[in-house]
Amino acid sequence: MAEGPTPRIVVAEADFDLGTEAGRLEDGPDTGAVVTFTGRVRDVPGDADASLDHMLIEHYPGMTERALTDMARQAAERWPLSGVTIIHRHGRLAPGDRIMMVATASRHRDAAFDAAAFLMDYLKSRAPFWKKEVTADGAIWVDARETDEAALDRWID
Amino acid sequence: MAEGPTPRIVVAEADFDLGTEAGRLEDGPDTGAVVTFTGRVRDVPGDADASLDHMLIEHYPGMTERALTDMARQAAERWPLSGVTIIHRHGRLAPGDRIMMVATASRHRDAAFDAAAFLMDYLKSRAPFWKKEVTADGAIWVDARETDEAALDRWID
Amino acid sequence: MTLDVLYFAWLRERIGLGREVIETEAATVADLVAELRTREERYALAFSDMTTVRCAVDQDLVPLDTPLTGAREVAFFPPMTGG
Amino acid sequence: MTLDVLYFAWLRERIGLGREVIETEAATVADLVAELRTREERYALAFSDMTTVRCAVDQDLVPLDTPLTGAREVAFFPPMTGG
Repeated sequence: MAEGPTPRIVVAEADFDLGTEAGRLEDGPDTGAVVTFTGRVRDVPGDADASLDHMLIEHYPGMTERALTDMARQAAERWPLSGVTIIHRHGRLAPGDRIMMVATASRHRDAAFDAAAFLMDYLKSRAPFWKKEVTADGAIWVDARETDEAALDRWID
Repeated sequence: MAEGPTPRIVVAEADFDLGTEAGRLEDGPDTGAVVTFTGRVRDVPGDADASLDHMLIEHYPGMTERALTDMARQAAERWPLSGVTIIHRHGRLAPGDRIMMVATASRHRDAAFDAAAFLMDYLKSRAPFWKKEVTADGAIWVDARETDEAALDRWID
Repeated sequence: MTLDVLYFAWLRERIGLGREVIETEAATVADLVAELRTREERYALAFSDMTTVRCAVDQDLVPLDTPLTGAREVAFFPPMTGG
Repeated sequence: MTLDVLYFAWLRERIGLGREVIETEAATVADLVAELRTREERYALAFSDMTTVRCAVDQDLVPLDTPLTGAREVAFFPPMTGG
């Protein structure tokens, strides 16, 4: 990514503003396409019978930023991007809260779409975050899905 | 789309706010993923030597709304979406202005990504919009790209 | 049969109008195009290369051999370039 | 060799701490795991099924047979579930 954009990586407890974040990426003179992905705490937990009270997200400070920066660099090497943003929250999140976002900007739509999907696939299985769902029945660590690991295969050359 | 969401279709000269639009789609109780695509007038026109002064977008009132609504319905039949938004501006746009957006909401990321890419591919070749680029050298209608037409093939079952 | 005929983008510019009412007995869209071509030079010019012309009947995108039976509105335009 | 050893998510909960300093001569991550298992029941429990344990050496995700030569920080955690 010698010629690539400087990725914007944010790991924080605080919420973020999607419009503001997408707006930053629209600034490039040759940016024709911006894709964003936002993940959100669903009101209905995956497997539990009881409804979700809140979610706890743990991460590995230091490694998290390194892993996300590395993913952004890989994306910028594979596609002609004018901007990359990855934001992931940690701590306590309520149903309906935003969890994370990725945003990619490029001249053309395919690069922006593919890079955003690539970042999501890598982030799901390679960024050190762990989710715990807390319901009235107790707390349970979310299991990794095999499909998430398998999703990485499509990006191997 | 008997059980699907009511698509939000907007065809207007006015600008739109990405954060507000994405926020509408985040409201569903079972929405875990929101994908947005925003198209923007690039400062550098496609083929012209001179820099872009402005872009004119013409459309076919009546057919436009029908075509976009039909695309949104098709997407909601193929993927389990909790929300679909398509906004496209017409009239005079300056470099840097937003042209259009699509947004999709679903329980999982793959459905949201695929549906957004599908909508973009169909919109490019099947929605009645035409772009004219105006530079100091004159005005030229943007040519359709064969790759845009070919992009539809991947969605044929 | 009375049809509203619409033109968009460079078809509109070449023909010099965006909409007209046409009285015709054309059986298909292609027949209508053939009829328009004989009218005036500007129509012949606009419809000189039909690979660059798309058509909608009553606001549905259709092939050129589509019958005009029951049609009210026919539109001609170049390949779309939205998005 | 002195290592910072970190535990996350249910590994942290089972072992009962998030970080400790360990003096070891283990040659690889797997050797370190074997050593930890013999220490106390809670370690044996945490490392009972290594298919559900992932490892990072100096903040890079690595396989379990990775040598510890020059390592300063080793972290153990379940498969990631971000996004």
